[in-house]
Amino acid sequence: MLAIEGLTKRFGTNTAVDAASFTVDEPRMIGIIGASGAGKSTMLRMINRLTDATEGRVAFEGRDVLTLRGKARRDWQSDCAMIFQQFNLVPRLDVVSNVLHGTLGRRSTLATIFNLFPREDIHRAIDILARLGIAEHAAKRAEALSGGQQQRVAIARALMQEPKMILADEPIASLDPMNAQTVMEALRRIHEEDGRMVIANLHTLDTARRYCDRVIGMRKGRIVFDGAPELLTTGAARDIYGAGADFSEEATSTEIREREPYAEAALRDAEATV
Amino acid sequence: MLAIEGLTKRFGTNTAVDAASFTVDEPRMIGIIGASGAGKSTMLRMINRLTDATEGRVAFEGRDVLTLRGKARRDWQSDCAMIFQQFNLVPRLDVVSNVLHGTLGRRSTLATIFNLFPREDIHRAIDILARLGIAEHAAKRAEALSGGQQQRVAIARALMQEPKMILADEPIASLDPMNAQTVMEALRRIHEEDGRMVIANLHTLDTARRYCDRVIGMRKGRIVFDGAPELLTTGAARDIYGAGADFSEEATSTEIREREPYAEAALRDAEATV
Amino acid sequence: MAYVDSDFRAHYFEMLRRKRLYSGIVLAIFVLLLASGFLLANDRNAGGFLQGMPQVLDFPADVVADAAPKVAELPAHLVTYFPALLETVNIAAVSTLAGGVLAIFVSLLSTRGLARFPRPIPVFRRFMDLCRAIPEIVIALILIFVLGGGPVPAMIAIAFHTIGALGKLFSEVNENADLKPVEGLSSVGASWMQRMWLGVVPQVAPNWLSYALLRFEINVRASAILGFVGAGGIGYELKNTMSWGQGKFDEAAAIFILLFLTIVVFDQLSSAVRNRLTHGRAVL
Amino acid sequence: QEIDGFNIGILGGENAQDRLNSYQCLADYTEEALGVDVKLFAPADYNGVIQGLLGGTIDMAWLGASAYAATYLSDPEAVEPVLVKINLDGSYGYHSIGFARKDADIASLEDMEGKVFGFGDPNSTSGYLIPSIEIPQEGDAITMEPGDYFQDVVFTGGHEQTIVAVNNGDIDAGVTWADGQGDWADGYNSGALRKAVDAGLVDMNDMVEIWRSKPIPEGPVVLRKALPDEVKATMTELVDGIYDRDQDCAYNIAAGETLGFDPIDHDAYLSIIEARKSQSN
Amino acid sequence: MQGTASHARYAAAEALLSRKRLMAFLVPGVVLAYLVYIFFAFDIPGLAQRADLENGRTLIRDAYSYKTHVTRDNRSGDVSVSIEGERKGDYPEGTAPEWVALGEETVVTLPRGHEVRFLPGNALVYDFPEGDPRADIEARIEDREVVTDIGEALPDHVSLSSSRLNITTEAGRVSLTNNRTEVFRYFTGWELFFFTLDSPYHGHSFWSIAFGERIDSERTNIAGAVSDFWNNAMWRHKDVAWAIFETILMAFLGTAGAALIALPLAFVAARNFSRLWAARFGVRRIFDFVRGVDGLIWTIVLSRAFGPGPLTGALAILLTDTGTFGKLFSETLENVDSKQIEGVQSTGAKKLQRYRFGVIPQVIPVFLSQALYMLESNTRSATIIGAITGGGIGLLLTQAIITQKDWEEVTYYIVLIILMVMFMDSASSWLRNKLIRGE
Ligand SMILES: Nc1ncnc2c1ncn2[C@@H]1O[C@H](COP(=O)(O)OP(=O)(O)OP(=O)(O)O)[C@@H](O)[C@H]1O
Ligand SMILES: Nc1ncnc2c1ncn2[C@@H]1O[C@H](COP(=O)(O)OP(=O)(O)OP(=O)(O)O)[C@@H](O)[C@H]1O
Ligand SMILES: [Mg+2]
Ligand SMILES: [Mg+2]
Repeated sequence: MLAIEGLTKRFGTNTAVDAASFTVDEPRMIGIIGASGAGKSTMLRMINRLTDATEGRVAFEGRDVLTLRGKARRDWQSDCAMIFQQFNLVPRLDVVSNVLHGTLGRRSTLATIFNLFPREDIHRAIDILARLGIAEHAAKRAEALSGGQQQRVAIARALMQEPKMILADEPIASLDPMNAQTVMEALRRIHEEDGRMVIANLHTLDTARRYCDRVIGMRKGRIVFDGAPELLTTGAARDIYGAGADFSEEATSTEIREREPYAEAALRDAEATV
Repeated sequence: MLAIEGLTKRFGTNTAVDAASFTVDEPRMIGIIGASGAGKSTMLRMINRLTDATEGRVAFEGRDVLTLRGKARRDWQSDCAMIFQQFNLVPRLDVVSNVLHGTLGRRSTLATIFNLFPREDIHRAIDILARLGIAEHAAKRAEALSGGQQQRVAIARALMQEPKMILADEPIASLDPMNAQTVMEALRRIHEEDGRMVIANLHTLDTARRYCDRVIGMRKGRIVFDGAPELLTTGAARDIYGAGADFSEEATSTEIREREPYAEAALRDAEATV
Repeated sequence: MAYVDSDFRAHYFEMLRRKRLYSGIVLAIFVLLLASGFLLANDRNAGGFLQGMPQVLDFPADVVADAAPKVAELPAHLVTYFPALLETVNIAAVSTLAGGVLAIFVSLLSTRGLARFPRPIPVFRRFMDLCRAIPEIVIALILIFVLGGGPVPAMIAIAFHTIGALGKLFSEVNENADLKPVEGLSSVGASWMQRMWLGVVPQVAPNWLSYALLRFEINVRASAILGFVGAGGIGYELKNTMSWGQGKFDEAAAIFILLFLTIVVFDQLSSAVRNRLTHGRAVL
Repeated sequence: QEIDGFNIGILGGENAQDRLNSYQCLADYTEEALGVDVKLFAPADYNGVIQGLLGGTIDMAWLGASAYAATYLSDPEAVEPVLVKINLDGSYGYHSIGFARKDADIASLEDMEGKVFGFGDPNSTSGYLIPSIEIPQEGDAITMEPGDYFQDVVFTGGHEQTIVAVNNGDIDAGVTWADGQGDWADGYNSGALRKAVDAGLVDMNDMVEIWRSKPIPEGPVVLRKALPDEVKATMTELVDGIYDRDQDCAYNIAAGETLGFDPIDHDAYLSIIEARKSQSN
Repeated sequence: MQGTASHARYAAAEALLSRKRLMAFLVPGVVLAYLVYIFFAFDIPGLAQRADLENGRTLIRDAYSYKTHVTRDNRSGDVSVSIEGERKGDYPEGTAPEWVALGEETVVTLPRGHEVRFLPGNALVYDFPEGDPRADIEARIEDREVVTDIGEALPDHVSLSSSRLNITTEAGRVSLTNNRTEVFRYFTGWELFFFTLDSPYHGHSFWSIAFGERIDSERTNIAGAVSDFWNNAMWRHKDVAWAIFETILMAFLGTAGAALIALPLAFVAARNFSRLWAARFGVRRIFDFVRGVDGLIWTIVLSRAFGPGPLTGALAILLTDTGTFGKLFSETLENVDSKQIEGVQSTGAKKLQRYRFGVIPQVIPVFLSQALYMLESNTRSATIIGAITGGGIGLLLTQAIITQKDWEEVTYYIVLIILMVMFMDSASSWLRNKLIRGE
């Protein structure tokens, strides 16, 4: 249903995404991993048409995504929801309004400007919020919520779009582990219950392994790994992160275990001086 | 040399420091720990005379600190340097000028107003900066420095005062672990090499244990612990932080080791759902 | 550790010397400009500063001397001139409103990252500069020539200036707006208007409103002044009574009191509202 | 008694810079006669000059009769009138002329009922003071209260503005000054209308005269009373003799054809002062 | 999930959104109602009828064109040519531009084949070109009356009374009265902008002045040209330059003076620096007062004491701005970062030293930037204040507008004012960057 061929993006001389190709035949939960700057965000942004591609083709159920213009392009964006690392909600607006923004692509500009959202949309928004367990915050301002709650509002907005596909750009990178888990679980549940395709950029191997059906690894703009999470050995990870033999998986983990030796060293120093 | 007796500070009905008493006989490095709002900052500020005490006595080498007025009080402040969590430097002035502020208490108002500091003071300021390893930044503006460097400038300003005692109010709370270590080591070295007394508010047990000769624990304005770091058992820490039986030392640690069990639990959950 | 690279010292002293020199020069130039400018202005003036100082209060004294015995008529004058005051305030309000709305569009169109069309950004910016540079009185006088006297020329003139002044402030606010919500809205397929209205306006509206209130206060003053050149309102009345002099100072005093109170009231009102907007709960 | 400078105030009517240029000859003669620095000032309206005279920063000016009255009423000790301009026929009066557009079908004040009437500057004798007193005497129904007989009564700000406003149809009729001699088509021999015609601002064929005041005494050249007597004498003599000395300069200063200046004193303006008092609150 | 709880939530969300919807309609509704009120209060419908587009057209035409007068004095019969009919634009006696043929019968050629001839006996003929449907016009003065060959029905382009004839066509304008016969021909451009007719450099190109042979034997070309340009009697570049300078001078003196006066007073008015409630209240009310009375009114008040001139304008700006700065500065002082002061205080610094090192370094850049911002805005105020009493470019501009004839000068002044304000704007932001970013 999604076919990407030779997708390329160049910023000046810097090639952010370099002839990436892959196809997805049925709704899957896909994780994209790679070091910072590997081109993960750029790829998702091109698929959603937030950024224009330099070359290549993206086809979704027969639609030639990259050539869409104007209304057709906005329709595509409304079919292809996007979730961001920083949530990208309107912080000063209440939660329901933020969720209702998911329908903007479909409603007339004038009506939305005067806040004329149909009643059933409002009900649906509440239902979605309830499903994500944050219905009681519906009337609060988005900025008053915790990070994990805000990300769930963003997911609610995405669901409101009734999208065929959800793109998530490092959805848990700014969350603490507790919230990260809630959010990843929500995404997984949506994938399973609604059968929507989910493509998520992730920055830790363990998250990708835990939640995804398929993992794509990128390095310097190229796809260097594509397979089931079980195939993601330490060797494969080394290739993706371009690390040497001293690579240890923890270097990409959110758990900051590596600080321990340091603290011990400091203690030894301190004892030496005392 | 320092004797504190029944020191009390009330803000309205709220008693920030409640009849605190302790004595220090020889220059020591002392850590004060306690939960937020325990009254640590207020205590140091009373000793430096930045805040007036409500009751009690502070005696330092025979001086009755709390009754000092005018010149005598300023002399005391110049003998008793203070280091702040937010560094409290003048960000737009260059590093040397900031360090030279340490001499304000001793120099004539007129000369200093016109920025006329004696040449030997400037030399000494640069020497101190060199000792703290930041002489190359001497001509930069303070705001251009990193947090750890700024805190070292603050320490340099304190040393410039040639104080008998250095008070440090959470000197490393706004620093990352790397910088925190540098700053704590600098304080420790000053204590050891110059034999100056150092009293530091700290918000983590391990830092206090690592660097201090003696630890004072405060809770709700009262001193509830006073002893060698080795005596600071988990039980004692529980008393200080007012935690229940589920208290684990990591809750106050800067090292985020406690997240591990949590992540593991998440993994188990995730496996269950998939 | 005892070793200190003497370079640092030399470097620092060099910097100290240069800084002292520069600030000395700047200070000297400033003092020189101020002194010579003052002497020049003093010389070109009909009356000198020193001779004039003792007489500073003569004019107010005249006004009071003329108005005081007729203080009983003051309330009547206040009533007489109230409609003119209303006109002045209306001029300010309409021009702030119209200029503010246009400023919103121009500022959005000239902010990088928000502009509908990125290319003409410099055009819109120059346009704002131009609007700001032309004093209201110039536009008002020309429009009075074409449109005849009355409030409309003043309104257009002030609105024109307001576009420039508010446009600049607004676009500074816009530049600090967080683009993430806008991107979020783009990703759902929102149009430009929707992105601006739902993504940008909620963020910046309190600041816009605060600046617009400040401008309104300034515009009340500006519209009173334009009355001096025939644009109607309280300024026109004030000028006529003031220049009549002895004999109508009681009316002048009444108008002055009205005008002054209005300015103070709006000043206080707008700073109270602005304080609430920036510190307290926002209204949107 | 010494003076260290002499300031001459000039009233409106032209481009500020043109005014300064017209008076430059007088400034030069004065400098020569007094041996001190002479400065010319051209404030935007009557009030600027009046304030200067009252405050003692302006030493000499040629005022309108009403402006003199205003100065006198504010401070009788401030200035004294010394000279007055003489017309070509030897008189020293002029008229306030009410006029309207010919195509507006207004021939007299009767036709003005319900129309807009315009004054010039409130400190002008012919542009406000005299007509505001004499026009209501023309008919029982006529008052100067806006919205009463006239639909509205406005101040245009000055003679030029009144002429332009009538010509443009902004107001239906207005008043301005003229000597009332010579042809209407030329805008008379001198006065604001003549200047407007000379400047190509109006075509007198489009205008009609609808009212004319009784003769108004020409405004005086005044000197500050506090000036040393010999300075006053020198300046009086200088201006008095300017027509014989330099006709061009006299033309420039007098804003038109003139026979020069003659002495005058305060008594000539008593009626104007009374008129002004009656218009004050 | 379908239960009372979710119904309550639906209701709450709907209520929230209908509240927002109400606001979304209410605010524009109120604004609209207000605008409708204004529409009638300001009599906008009547505006269209009051507006005189002809005036607008004259203005625009005059802004980029000038007229040359060819005048015959009907008493003496002398013909003179002058630009804009001003004495300083006179062609020297007996000379004329090439489109005027002086002689027994003076022929004035107008564009598009129109022609006017002055005949002896105070008569004139207006010749329309071949093929023009309008009939030629002949007129003369007889017994102090205008006599013409035009019949009863006056064509549109003619205005006639017994004492005056006016012909206005697209080619020019002619008037005939007892005293004078005049022809006006319009040209594009600002004539005599560089040199007046009496200057030897008039009509020479820039190139020939800069590099050509010496034109006036007395002076070098450059010096002569610069001096003639500078002293141009028509455009008066020297006076205009002085007026601009005077305007900037007023703004500078007013702003700098106000900043210096407001600086100490602001400390008295700031809550965190002044213990005396009464002093604080008093100073604040003084600030409000001088600010509330506008600069313009101060100009009138001060003109009694100081008379007209730039000093009066500068003092008026100074008074108003003392209020503005006082308010701004004291607000800045109330927002100072107390950490820095505390840092200095903890070393045992005296009060003065605390101000010097804890307060001054953080507020000076803010004050400076506020003052520089006001400098630019005061340049505009100085223009306006000058227009009313003080002097400077504002006076020149308003007087030129009020007399309503020299629109090209008005245009010139407006361009200069815009350039001046823009210059002050960029100068002040340059200074801001220089003084605040880099020391
Ligand atoms: N707007 C842009 N202009 C220029 N270069 C860009 C732009 N956006 C991204 N790049 C460059 O493209 C490359 C890929 O960036 P991208 O953000 O896609 O990486 P990423 O894998 O998402 O990394 P991260 O984990 O840091 O988000 C980087 O080198 C980046 O500097
Ligand atoms: N200026 C003040 N006015 C009123 N109450 C104050 C003031 N300063 C401190 N307090 C109160 O005194 C108590 C002790 O505060 P203090 O800052 O000394 O605690 P702390 O131990 O330093 O805490 P933290 O770790 O948060 O810095 C708190 O309850 C605080 O709210
Ligand atoms: Mg990314
Ligand atoms: Mg604290």
